[in-house]
Amino acid sequence: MLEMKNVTSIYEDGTVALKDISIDLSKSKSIGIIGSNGAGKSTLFLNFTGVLKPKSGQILFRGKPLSYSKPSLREFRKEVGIVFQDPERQIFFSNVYDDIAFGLRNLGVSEDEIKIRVEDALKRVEAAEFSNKPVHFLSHGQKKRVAIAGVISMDNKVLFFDEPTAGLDPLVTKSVEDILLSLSNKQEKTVVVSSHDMDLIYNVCEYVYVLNQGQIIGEGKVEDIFLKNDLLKSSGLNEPWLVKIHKNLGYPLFKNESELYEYHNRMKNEQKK
Amino acid sequence: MLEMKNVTSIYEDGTVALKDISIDLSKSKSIGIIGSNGAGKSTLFLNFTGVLKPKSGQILFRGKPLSYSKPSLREFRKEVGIVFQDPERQIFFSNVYDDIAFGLRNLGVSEDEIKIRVEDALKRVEAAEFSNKPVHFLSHGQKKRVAIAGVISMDNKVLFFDEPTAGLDPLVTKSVEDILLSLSNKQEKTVVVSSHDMDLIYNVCEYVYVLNQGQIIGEGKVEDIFLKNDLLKSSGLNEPWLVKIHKNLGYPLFKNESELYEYHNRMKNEQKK
Amino acid sequence: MKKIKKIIFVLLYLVLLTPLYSNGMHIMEGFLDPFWAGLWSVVSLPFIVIGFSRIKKITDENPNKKLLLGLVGAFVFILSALKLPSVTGSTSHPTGIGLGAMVFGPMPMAVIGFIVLIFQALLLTHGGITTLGANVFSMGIVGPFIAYGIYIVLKDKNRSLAVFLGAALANLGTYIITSAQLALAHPDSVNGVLGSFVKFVGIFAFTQIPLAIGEGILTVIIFNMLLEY
Amino acid sequence: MLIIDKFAYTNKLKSINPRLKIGLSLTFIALALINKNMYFFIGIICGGFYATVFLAGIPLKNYMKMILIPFAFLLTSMIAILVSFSSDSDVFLYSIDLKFFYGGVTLIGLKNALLLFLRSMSSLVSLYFLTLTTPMDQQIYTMQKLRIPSLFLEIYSLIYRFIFILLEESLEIYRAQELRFGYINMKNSYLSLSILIKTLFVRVMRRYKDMQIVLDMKLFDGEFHIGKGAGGQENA
Repeated sequence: MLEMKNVTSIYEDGTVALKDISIDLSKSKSIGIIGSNGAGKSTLFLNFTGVLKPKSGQILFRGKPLSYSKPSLREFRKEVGIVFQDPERQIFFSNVYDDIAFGLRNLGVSEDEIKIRVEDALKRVEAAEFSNKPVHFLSHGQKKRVAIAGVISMDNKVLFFDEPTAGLDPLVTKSVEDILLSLSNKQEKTVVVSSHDMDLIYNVCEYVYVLNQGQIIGEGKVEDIFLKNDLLKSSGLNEPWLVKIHKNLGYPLFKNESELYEYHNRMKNEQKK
Repeated sequence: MLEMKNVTSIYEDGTVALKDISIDLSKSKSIGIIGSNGAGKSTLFLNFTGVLKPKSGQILFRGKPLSYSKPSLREFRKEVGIVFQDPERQIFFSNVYDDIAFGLRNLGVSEDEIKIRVEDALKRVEAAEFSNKPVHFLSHGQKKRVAIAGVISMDNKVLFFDEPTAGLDPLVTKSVEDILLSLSNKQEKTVVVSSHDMDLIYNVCEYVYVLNQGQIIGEGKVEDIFLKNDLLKSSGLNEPWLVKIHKNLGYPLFKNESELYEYHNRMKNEQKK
Repeated sequence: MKKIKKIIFVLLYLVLLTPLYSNGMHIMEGFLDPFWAGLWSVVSLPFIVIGFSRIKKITDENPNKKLLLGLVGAFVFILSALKLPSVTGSTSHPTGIGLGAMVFGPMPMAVIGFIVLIFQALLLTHGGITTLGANVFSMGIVGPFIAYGIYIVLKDKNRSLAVFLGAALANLGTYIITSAQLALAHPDSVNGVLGSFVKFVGIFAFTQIPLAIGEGILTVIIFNMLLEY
Repeated sequence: MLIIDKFAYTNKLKSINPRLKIGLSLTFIALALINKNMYFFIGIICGGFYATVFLAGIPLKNYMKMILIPFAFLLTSMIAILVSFSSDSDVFLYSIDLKFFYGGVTLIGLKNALLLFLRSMSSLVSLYFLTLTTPMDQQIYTMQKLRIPSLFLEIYSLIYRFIFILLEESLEIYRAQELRFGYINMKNSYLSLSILIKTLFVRVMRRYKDMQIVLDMKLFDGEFHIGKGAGGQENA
């Protein structure tokens, strides 16, 4: 549905930010973009959402090159949303409800419909209990969830998440993980996540692109990518711990920890017999 | 050397931020403070550094209660420093050298002495190679290291780090870990770290306090604390992965991954025999 | 990019020209009787109305500018809550209402000043609702105009001096206008309005003159810093 | 952070109809302005005090601290109004000889000062009742009902939202400077404060740039829709 073909992006000062990048988001419903600080992940997202126009190459949306005229960008963005890292830069209203409703009101959706969708979004990010507090009383994790709700209320087809768990505690991180999983599995959205948290990427994504100094230096299923030692090393990344114990302790590769524990218990029981 | 005794801290509006907290920083050279978003970690640090004055209880410095007069705070802060989470809010100059020298210049240290100390700090955070780039060209990870250098150039005895690795990629996280370890092991500093990254706490800290809703609900050696399931659960935290495989797969508890792999290889070789 | 840099530069410029007023110079709630409260509101009203229509024009052309006005307004409010180190030990109030006058024109800044003064009255209790008109006139209109005028006249001769005088005299101008407003509302029982004016000018001089100088110095430092940037 | 705002959202009268709270406060401020009767002033002060401290539950200590905020202005002005100068000592109730003229207190001056003091206190107490019991979103909602132009309210609401962001930022920058001895003498205080303002300003401009992108992504149609429907306004 959304694809990037041979995109090169250049900063105003002439530095090459992205070099000849091709990414096809139809490869999976949950895609991870990993790379070190400054590898170009944010610039990539800005190109994908039509905020920046590539120097060369194309963004293809439903097979057609993206047009950068205002009306077509507007249509495009009804389908594509992004949650940025810092919630303080995406919340414009002191009132949680008004903020989540903002995008819908811009589209002229009726207030009745808005009410349903805002309340649904609040429920999905588990924000209902603090939704009538003013935003400046909320904690960082709560603001983050409001920002996410503001985007998922739009019911876009493709959702980008830039560092969705940075600065969040383990509990809130887990709840964000759950939101991402349910968006891609149950809601049929395409979810694209960039993160430094390899465990998050491993838990949430199926397909991964590795970005290094503005170039894609590897792509593949998440289980395959994290087995490539050289690739990870040269891009300054590390392995999720489930991969570590696979590589170093000889366990099969599991997608989540409960599978691992089940396997372990099964093996133990078998040995007993 | 620095100790908090029965400290209760109350916000202006009457909300209790910290309740009857006692923490003795002489328990170890590397101390971790863990707890969920909003548990009170930042308020704790501000009380420890004399920025906030507790409602009741005391901060003891070298056995004497901290005095909040300007001159004594000034002496106190020559011994105690803090690195805040967001480097952008603690770097004030566009020139790296000037920024690191800021504190020393305020104290009226001679420029010759400043030069020695700034260069030493730059070396310790491995920032020498980018020290003459303007700050706004630096990556987030590099800025973080400049912020750390600005504090360690003061040669304080006690150093507080608030979320030192938030938003950093795995490689820079590792280098910050190394800085923290070398400060506490080689430089004989007392390092106090608050973080949501349990792996970081496990790798870097010896002794840990668990903060929940403004109260200390557990303390102990890092290996012991992370074995207490109920404690972690009630404070919204999780285990470092080395603890997970100890608990669930029956491995001995190792302090770092290389020890684990060594053990594994030794066992394998023994089995072969 | 060049254009953005220019706008930033111009904005910075105005931060520098931003008059700082002492906390003590906000006329408090209830301090003016209905006649004077009304009169100063009427005097300030045209500036607000014209300013508002300018803002409307600006934001009709580019609605994103609403965001900028919001940010600048909040910035001005924050400056007003910062404490200025002062010789007399008292704390002062940099109210950066002049900020942005060059981008938006001085008139729209009267509206921003107006809103900031409402927030100061409601969130900080500096000033009041009934004295809003008088405070807007002295701080949101006269101050910025003096700063702006002096700067424009002197900047080609000596930039630092222009900045220093612009900031310091705007501060002094505000203080004199406020004193006049107080004197008119509360004439001296023996010497009338003039006597009262002399007393208010005299008594507030203790804090205002050092503050005006302090503000001038601060503004010059920031100005040079922003030029470097 | 801003204590008045905090209490407005947490006080016991929070969910009372805002039009009632605002109407009452403004009425009393207006009455205080036209009134000259001392007992009426004392009545407003006592009533406002009772309503704010006992009905709304604002802690007495915080309340008294807030009352003292405008006192620097009030006391300085009172002195200016109270004391007069004249070459004739007969006009004064009490005077001292200052060689060239007399300085003293006249009966009218005393009466004026006392009335002014009571009037300011009455208005202040009424204003506090409003600000301490009425959350800002209720205030904005009420202004909307009063047909204040929406452009004005949009900018007003945005400023209100951003105040808290910038306040936290400036506080953090200040603390980082203070802990590195940025405010230990006059000279470096000026330098540090300038740096703080510069840093904040640069960050404000960056924020503007970033937020415009978000506006685009949220399909901004030119209007910040405030307090249109449900949510937060149910009790308004």
